[in-house]
Amino acid sequence: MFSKILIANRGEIALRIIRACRELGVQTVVVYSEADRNAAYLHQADETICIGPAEPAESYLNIPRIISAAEISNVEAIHPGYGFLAENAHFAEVCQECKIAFIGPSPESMRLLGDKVQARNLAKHAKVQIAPGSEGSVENEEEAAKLAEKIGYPVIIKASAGGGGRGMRIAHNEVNLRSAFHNAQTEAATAFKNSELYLEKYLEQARHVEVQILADQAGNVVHLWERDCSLQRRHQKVIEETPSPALDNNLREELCKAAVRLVKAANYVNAGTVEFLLDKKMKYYFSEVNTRIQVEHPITEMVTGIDLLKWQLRIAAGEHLKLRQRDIKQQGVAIECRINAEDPANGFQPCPGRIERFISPGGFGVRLDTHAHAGYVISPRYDSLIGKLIVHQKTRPEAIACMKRALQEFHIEPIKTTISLCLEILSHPQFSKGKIDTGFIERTW
Amino acid sequence: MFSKILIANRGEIALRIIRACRELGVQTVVVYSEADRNAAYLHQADETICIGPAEPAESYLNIPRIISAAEISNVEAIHPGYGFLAENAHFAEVCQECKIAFIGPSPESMRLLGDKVQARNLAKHAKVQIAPGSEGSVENEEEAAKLAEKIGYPVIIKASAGGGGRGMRIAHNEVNLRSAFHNAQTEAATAFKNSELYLEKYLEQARHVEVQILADQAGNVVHLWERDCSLQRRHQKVIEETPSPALDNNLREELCKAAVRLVKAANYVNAGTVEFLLDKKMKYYFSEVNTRIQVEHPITEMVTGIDLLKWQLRIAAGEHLKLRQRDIKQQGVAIECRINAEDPANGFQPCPGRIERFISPGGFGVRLDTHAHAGYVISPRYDSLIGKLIVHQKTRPEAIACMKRALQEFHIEPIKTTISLCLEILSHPQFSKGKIDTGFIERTW
Amino acid sequence: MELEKIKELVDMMKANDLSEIEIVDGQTRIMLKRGAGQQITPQVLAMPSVVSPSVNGFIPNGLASAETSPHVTQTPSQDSKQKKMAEIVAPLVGTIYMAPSPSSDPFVQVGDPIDEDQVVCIIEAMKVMNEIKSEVKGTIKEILVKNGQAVEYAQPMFLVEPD
Amino acid sequence: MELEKIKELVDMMKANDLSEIEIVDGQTRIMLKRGAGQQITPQVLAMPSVVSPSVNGFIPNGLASAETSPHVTQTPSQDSKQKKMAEIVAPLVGTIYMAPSPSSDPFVQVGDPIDEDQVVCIIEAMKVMNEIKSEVKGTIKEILVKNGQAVEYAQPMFLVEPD
Repeated sequence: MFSKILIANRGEIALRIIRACRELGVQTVVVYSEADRNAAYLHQADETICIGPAEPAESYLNIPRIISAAEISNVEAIHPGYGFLAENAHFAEVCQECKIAFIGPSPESMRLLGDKVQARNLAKHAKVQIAPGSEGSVENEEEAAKLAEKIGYPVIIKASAGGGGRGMRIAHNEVNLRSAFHNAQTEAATAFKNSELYLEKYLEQARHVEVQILADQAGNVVHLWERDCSLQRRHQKVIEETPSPALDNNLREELCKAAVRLVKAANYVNAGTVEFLLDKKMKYYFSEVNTRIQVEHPITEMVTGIDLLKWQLRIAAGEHLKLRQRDIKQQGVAIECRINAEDPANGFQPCPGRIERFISPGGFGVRLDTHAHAGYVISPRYDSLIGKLIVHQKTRPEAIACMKRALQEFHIEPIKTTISLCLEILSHPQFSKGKIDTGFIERTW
Repeated sequence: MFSKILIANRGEIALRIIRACRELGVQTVVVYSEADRNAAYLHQADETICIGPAEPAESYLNIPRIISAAEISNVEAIHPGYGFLAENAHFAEVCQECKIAFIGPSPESMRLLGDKVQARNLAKHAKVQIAPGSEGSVENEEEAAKLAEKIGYPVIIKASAGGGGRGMRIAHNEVNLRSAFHNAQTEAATAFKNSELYLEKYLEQARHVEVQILADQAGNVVHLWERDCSLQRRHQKVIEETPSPALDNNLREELCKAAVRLVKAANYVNAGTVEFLLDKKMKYYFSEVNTRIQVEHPITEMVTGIDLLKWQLRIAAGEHLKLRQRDIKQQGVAIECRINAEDPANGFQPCPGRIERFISPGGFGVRLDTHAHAGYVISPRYDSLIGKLIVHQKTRPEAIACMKRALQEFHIEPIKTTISLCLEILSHPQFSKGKIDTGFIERTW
Repeated sequence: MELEKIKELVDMMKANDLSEIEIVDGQTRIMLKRGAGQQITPQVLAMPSVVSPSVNGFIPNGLASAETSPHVTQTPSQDSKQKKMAEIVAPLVGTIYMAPSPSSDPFVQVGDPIDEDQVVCIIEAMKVMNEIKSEVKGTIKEILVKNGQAVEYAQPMFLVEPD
Repeated sequence: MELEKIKELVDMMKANDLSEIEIVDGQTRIMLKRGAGQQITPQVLAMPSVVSPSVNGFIPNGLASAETSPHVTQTPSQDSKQKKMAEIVAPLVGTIYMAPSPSSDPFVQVGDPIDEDQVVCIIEAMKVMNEIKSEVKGTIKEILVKNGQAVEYAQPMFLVEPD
């Protein structure tokens, strides 16, 4: 195991990584921007290094500054968390060149899976179903229109280098398509410096189901079952749960095995997530691979009892997976609610500011991952996630009841949060029935 | 299930009961004294009723006021928590007369097990080993001296009606014994209005191991394995863990079966705990039965996945145990640290006052049961327990590592707490080895 | 303490960016706070009082200070800007009855003069009828509870203008 | 209690930037606080400066305000009660070298006059040697770092008395 690593992230995920390190006896160096100077989680690190001002480009996204911090603190590895540089293959490469282990996959598999067109081809190769769509990239409007006619509307145009919903457009007819194509191209060029687009059949009222993977350097791969992340608002996940209430055991097995095939084909190492879309007829299609730890990883930890962060570190340090697939069980049901500093009554506007009152839920079956506390100041500079509330119970109705009472206990003042929205969703009859899809929140609220 | 119950307690256990009720859909009425008027946990109740001033005798110990509150709020049952009236058979009787279910055992079995001499006899009957000692009560110094000579020093004198270390004396020789007998008698008479004493062999460097029991009204009894509560300071538990590192599987089975025999003999109903002392040669002796939920119940919940509070409510409402003994497994290791507002550097003086800064630990494997938060005022009127920090991990070394990092994250200011003491204990090599006994803390700190 | 003076103090605070003023002068205490998100709280305008005053129902954040059974309490009620009022509060939890029997007249009504030790209501607790007596002499100004209602400990029941 | 007296006290507070006054005189007690409840924060005793001053190392609770790479900053250092000091802070994370090579003399020493744009040290980051230049003209009063030491962003390195 490493004796000292650097954490190139902030907030709750930085704290999550510190926790795993402390429990493994690994020393931590945490870099921070001036906006985070007074954050309490920094006290949990063995060392902290200020690397720049608040702007991400000059701190959390600044590779030279982070590498320099790693060099002066003499660490053996860097954990990128999620967001920021976590899926930046160039950063992983620089780490490699500097003889610092990157706690994540190789730059090669990040590049391969980061290119959506290549990833689609890989999936096809690994006999994983993909949505009908373009073979490779689509050159122009004409080609797009022809293809859309063939596979049938609605279709979705995506950027090959895309992510986070940018460079993405849905078209319901040819007129739509032509303008959408043009806009998506411009957006992709701006956002990713790569205007390459591809086209897929758009699945309406689909569910988002993803499979957690762990793969070691010796080529051993296991899955840790699925997470259902269908509750989204503008492509942002709001509530996640596992097991997915939509899958039966056969489909669950099939999906998880497909995910394993795919990451094996990519020579993938470390933790990763294979995302699928599930249509109304329970047909699943490969969507993309996230080559990092996910925000919602705790629900998988709760039902499997396996600490994913510790395994990320162990794998990067060269340890082999000691987990056998048949020993990895889904026990009970786990749900996560993302608590964002946003005002649901006001178009989900971010609500930065000082937290004056913070009463957190606890007790049996409740886990809280947060770096916030009374007195913490939420920076307007970064994303609005201030905590993840996770529950674990034997059955889904018990988990829902437990989450409701935990949300009711959770008081954060005076800033507005998504606690109230989460409570409404959990109380909705469609949610109790498990009958939701990625459009549910936007249709209902 | 009940539709509405009254909670006749305060602080963390009141909140624990509210949580179970909310998850079961049971309405709660929580009584409080004026000292607790502003406590945040009261907001979680459906109704609250102020029953008197701060002094326990005029509020939490005042039976007429509590019953009156139960009557005006029209509840079906009362949960007494622990402490206060929880082991008061008279209170259980008054509830019965008022047609309010008492969430706990019958007054008869409380009386039977509350009398230590009777409980010893019952244990003998049920073929549960008891420490060598007097058959019944010991009348006078002469009789005590004769008996002590026979069983060998050191001996311990206890009050038949005793509890909490009062009316208890250890004697290493006859001179000791004679003065101890006199003092214990006076103390017992004052504390319990009953001067009856009995005498037992005193076990040096013993471990305190207790077995959790659930028994329904149909006579079904299961055990939920043991808890090791050997880490004590002046008979007050400090850290508890399960499984006990001292037991092998045979002894564990034997102990648990003995506990089941005993509570069956007492016609016991609801949750209860059978306490044993384990001597250096791994011989166990029945010590006493606690006829209530224990402070340290969460560690049992963590390893078994069974919510004890919910079962207390179900049993009192007449439901039968659906748990089969063979399905109740100890999975992993759980440890609890009691966080008291006491200053370990200053003779464990209580530290009441306002909490200005409260940063609580969280993350994988961590459970926190507390009613405290930034802004909470700790009353000097009540016991100093402000929270219970519980961890659950696969192995004991992992549980210890997790507890240490959680304690290090826990910041409560400006009041002093036992967090620092717990950290020292967890870092002690004797603790890592599991080689501790009830005298360990007092010998070491 | 004339309101005029307080007004002037407040103006002074505003004009000079003061956040707090506290003035104690013999029996009089004035405390003013301003700004920082907190509102102006002219909390205690207490006058010398015959009965030990407590602050039931108006306890600020923190511990309740009243630890003895408070039976009558001074209150800075909005309805009584001119004259100070006393409260008769419930000394125990239970059901309140305003008359000795369902068919009788109530013990007291608004406007009635009351003497010390005069019964003002009955509180039933555990089937026992407890007669509640006033500890203050004065006039009933307001009745805050209804017949048959549940009352909790220290709940205000009557507002009395002391003689 | 004359209001006049209080007014005078308030003026005195304002004129002298006092944040709190408490006067106890027998039965009388006056307490006045000024300015948002916070403590006295003589944060910026800043003198006119050529370079944009920032408050690195003296950031109060909350968000850092400095968002541009701060190179020189005014500081109310204890060692400089008389004259105001400027700080030269590290513009990037790395290892500091006080001389162009191990065998050379240091770029600057205490007492040396320095010019704007004069190199004061080198910071190595990712194998690149970055020459760090002063943005202030004055005299080196104190060197706060040692050769070969690691520095973080915005860490003060030199105290300079500006001309």
